[in-house]
Amino acid sequence: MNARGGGEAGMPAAASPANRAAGVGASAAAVPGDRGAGATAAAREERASLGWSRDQIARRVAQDIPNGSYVNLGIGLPELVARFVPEGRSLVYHTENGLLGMGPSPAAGEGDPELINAGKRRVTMMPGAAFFDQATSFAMIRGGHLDLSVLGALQVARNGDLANWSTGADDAIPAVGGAMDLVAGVRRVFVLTQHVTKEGEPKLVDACTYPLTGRGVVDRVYTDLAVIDVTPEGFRLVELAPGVDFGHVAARTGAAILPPID
Amino acid sequence: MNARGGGEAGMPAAASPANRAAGVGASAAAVPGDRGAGATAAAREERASLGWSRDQIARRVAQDIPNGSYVNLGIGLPELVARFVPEGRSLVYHTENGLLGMGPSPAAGEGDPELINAGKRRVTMMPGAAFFDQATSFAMIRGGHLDLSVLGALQVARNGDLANWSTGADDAIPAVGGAMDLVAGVRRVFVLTQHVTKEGEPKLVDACTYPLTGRGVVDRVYTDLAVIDVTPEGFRLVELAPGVDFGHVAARTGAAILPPID
Amino acid sequence: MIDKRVDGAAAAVADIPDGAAVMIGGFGEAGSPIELIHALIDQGASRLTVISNNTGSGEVGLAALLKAGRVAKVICSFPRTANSTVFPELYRAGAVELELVPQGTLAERIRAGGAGIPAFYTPTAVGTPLAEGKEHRSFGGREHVLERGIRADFALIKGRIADTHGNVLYHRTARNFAPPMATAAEVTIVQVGAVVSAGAIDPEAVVTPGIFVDRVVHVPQPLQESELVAAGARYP
Amino acid sequence: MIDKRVDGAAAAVADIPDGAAVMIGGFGEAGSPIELIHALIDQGASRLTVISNNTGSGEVGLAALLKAGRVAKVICSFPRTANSTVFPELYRAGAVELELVPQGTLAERIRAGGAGIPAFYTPTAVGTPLAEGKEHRSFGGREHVLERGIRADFALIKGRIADTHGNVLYHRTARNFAPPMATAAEVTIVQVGAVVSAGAIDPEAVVTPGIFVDRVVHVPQPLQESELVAAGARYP
Repeated sequence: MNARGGGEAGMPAAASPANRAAGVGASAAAVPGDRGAGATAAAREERASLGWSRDQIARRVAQDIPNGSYVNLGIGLPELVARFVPEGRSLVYHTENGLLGMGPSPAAGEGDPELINAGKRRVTMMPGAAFFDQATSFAMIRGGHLDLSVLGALQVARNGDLANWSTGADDAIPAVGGAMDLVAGVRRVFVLTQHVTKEGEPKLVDACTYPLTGRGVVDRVYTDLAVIDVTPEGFRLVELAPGVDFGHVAARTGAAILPPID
Repeated sequence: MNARGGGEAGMPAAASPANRAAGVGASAAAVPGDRGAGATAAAREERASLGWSRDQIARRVAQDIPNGSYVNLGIGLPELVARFVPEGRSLVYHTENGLLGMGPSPAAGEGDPELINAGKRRVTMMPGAAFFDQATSFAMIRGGHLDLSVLGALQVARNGDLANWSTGADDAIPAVGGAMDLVAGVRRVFVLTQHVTKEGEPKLVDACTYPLTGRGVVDRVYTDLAVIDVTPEGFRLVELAPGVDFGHVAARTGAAILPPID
Repeated sequence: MIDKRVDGAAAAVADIPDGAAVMIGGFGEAGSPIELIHALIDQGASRLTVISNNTGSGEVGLAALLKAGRVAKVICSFPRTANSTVFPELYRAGAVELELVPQGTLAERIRAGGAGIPAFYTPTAVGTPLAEGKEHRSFGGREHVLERGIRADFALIKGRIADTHGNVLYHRTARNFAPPMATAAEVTIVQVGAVVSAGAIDPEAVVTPGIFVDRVVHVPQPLQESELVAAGARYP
Repeated sequence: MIDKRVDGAAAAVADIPDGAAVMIGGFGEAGSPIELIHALIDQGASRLTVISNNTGSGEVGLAALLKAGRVAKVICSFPRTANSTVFPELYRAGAVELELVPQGTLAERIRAGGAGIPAFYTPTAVGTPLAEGKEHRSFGGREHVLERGIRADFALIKGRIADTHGNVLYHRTARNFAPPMATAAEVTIVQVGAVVSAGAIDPEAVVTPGIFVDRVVHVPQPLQESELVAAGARYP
């Protein structure tokens, strides 16, 4: 703690990859990802039957969030996590448009058009909530005050690089929102995503081909097939979804993946 | 206005000497200041009888503050200005420790020890007041939102340099407070001071010998003897106190002083 | 008596010139000052630079200002939403310039502009296309980029209540960009649902102190963008 | 249930180690967290770096912490006041180091530290001894100096009311440095006159959101520095 005492840096040390509590095991056989057309078709077919459903992935993420955490849930799939907080835990949800203590969606047709989340959908507020402006909201994010950000992904690279804002297509309207701020500032970044794209392409890759959101920012990835840590040695399996084996995950991962440590 | 539109600078142009509304007249005979011992003794004797009293200087300053101005009054002599706001004008006083809409002192022994001004004296608040933190308060100052700062001085130089925080003495406890922020950020800076020190030394000088508070920051000086503008040509007399003549002021000024323009 | 009330949105925006830089509050529809934007459309100023988090939806409010061809450039973090078609069409046609800024960097640049900070270093966007061409520097062993403060000629924002001094309270997540924008413009114009006399707002609860506000416009029943869009409304 | 209450000032400051950097709120006596400072004196931590606008008066509160020899360095804008003798004596004796910072630069450095901004440029102090040795750079034709964000291990602040989530309201000009300091410390400890349950504070009126606060200590009748000094009090 004293290393930062009176220090001049002002940056949250926890946001750097070096501070991740990543297991460092002996090197293991790396299984190269299979990106061929055959694997693509197979993946598409199996996704309906194998692995976790969207809700199940969200539930699995929720298990890993400590009691009392301040959490920002990205738009879309990550929003599901809020439904599965284990009994007895209290979390405080931050939405970067200016609210701490965000509650669930109101009933359809109800709510306030000026009480919305970052996805511009109506939400509610919990006891102990607070409103604040954008400069303050992103001071929370950039200043390392949030414990966890759960985001979607287009691609995650084995070094923790994340691409989740643009496919770089020529006719795309570029739009970034708060994603780059979240990955730069929040202490831990979880990615919640399908393991492969709709076309069966791996989303976990050696190096991102899409424009980056941040470099070396992802701590852990939750997919329909597995929970996978980003470690200094690259991807390392933490847990397999029921009925999924290591080879299955490895074949659908576009980079080497290490087996669990123990 | 468009020169700053979408600009990148972020700084109030009005705080720079180039923007002062200073008259530019033909050069006039400069009268060098007399800093000899004889003048010192004379000055000490005359101060009691000649020129404006402290209240009169404060009243003279108040005449020059436009209606609706946001004003920060320095600790000590400048605080008197608030007593003399002309009928029909409304000013809003800012105290940098976190209050806009500061009102007069409460009756002796009354007030709130946590409702104080920058001089750490108890004050009151006016209708329409607002409290805010130090970062916000100095954002107001640095961001050019205040119209006027009235400050005391140890020395003012002919180029607008101000020294008002330290005599540079070896055994002094250095303390600066908000003075450097005020002169760097507030749109106009008036100095309210006795024309000479208790020892009869000029406070308006060619170049400050004390450590600076800011470079080229003073717009106008109000003393017991005169009102004097700081212009690109140096000090220029605006107005003499009753019974004081130009030569009297010039003899007590440690730099050339130009006569009024008209 | 200090009284910053202006009689109507038209009067409030009357002096916004062609080519002005205008900050417009709001995140999505929350906090969007639709009446002020519509008055600006009526007023006719063109070649504007608009600084705003989004680009509006449907063909009302900010989207209508764009549709009317008044905006030369947008500085923005997220210029598309579910019902946003105007900006994408203009952008693809090359009719409007876009400076894309991460949302937190946008907020901080505006805050810096208002606070007299000409530039600051941030870790956001390092290693991404949005940091390309920017100065980099390492602090504490971590790369940062240099970002500049932004100021504008005008800010158009929406509040819930203001007093005659211009002290403003907001409504829930409609607060968003309004407080920093109020500090960063030469002229800040706020539309509010209610105007009260000085002294009626608790000094402890003031969000935007009056020093940051120049004009207060009373708009008692503000339009809501999503309702207008659902009704297929267009402006003008 | 989130509940940040800690039972008493002693428990709240128990883990502040020797050599810690500690931000202490207050401008003069307004906002000075005297009970937390006295608990820190009792606790015994030494070689502290204190970041605070002043250095206290008399021989209570911050002045007493200095008098007890616990402070190695002070980062401060104004280390003397009417009744301030402890710091001047220590400073003249070479027993304490002083980093003098203009008040607005101090506030902004703390705000930057809490906001993840490692450094920023400011016009304040250019041309003065306090800018000597610092990096200079011109923006818009004007010189600025580069200043660094400051963080601390602990912040000790005083509020009026907090809820169990750590949302804080302040009392008048006692607010001063508390909100930025709350954001810039690893552990922020607030003493408040009243603690209420979550939901009892209007979310629109919250000044310091609970995310910035780690420990809430109930001090129902806080001591007032000027009264103690007038009574000739000393601590311990």
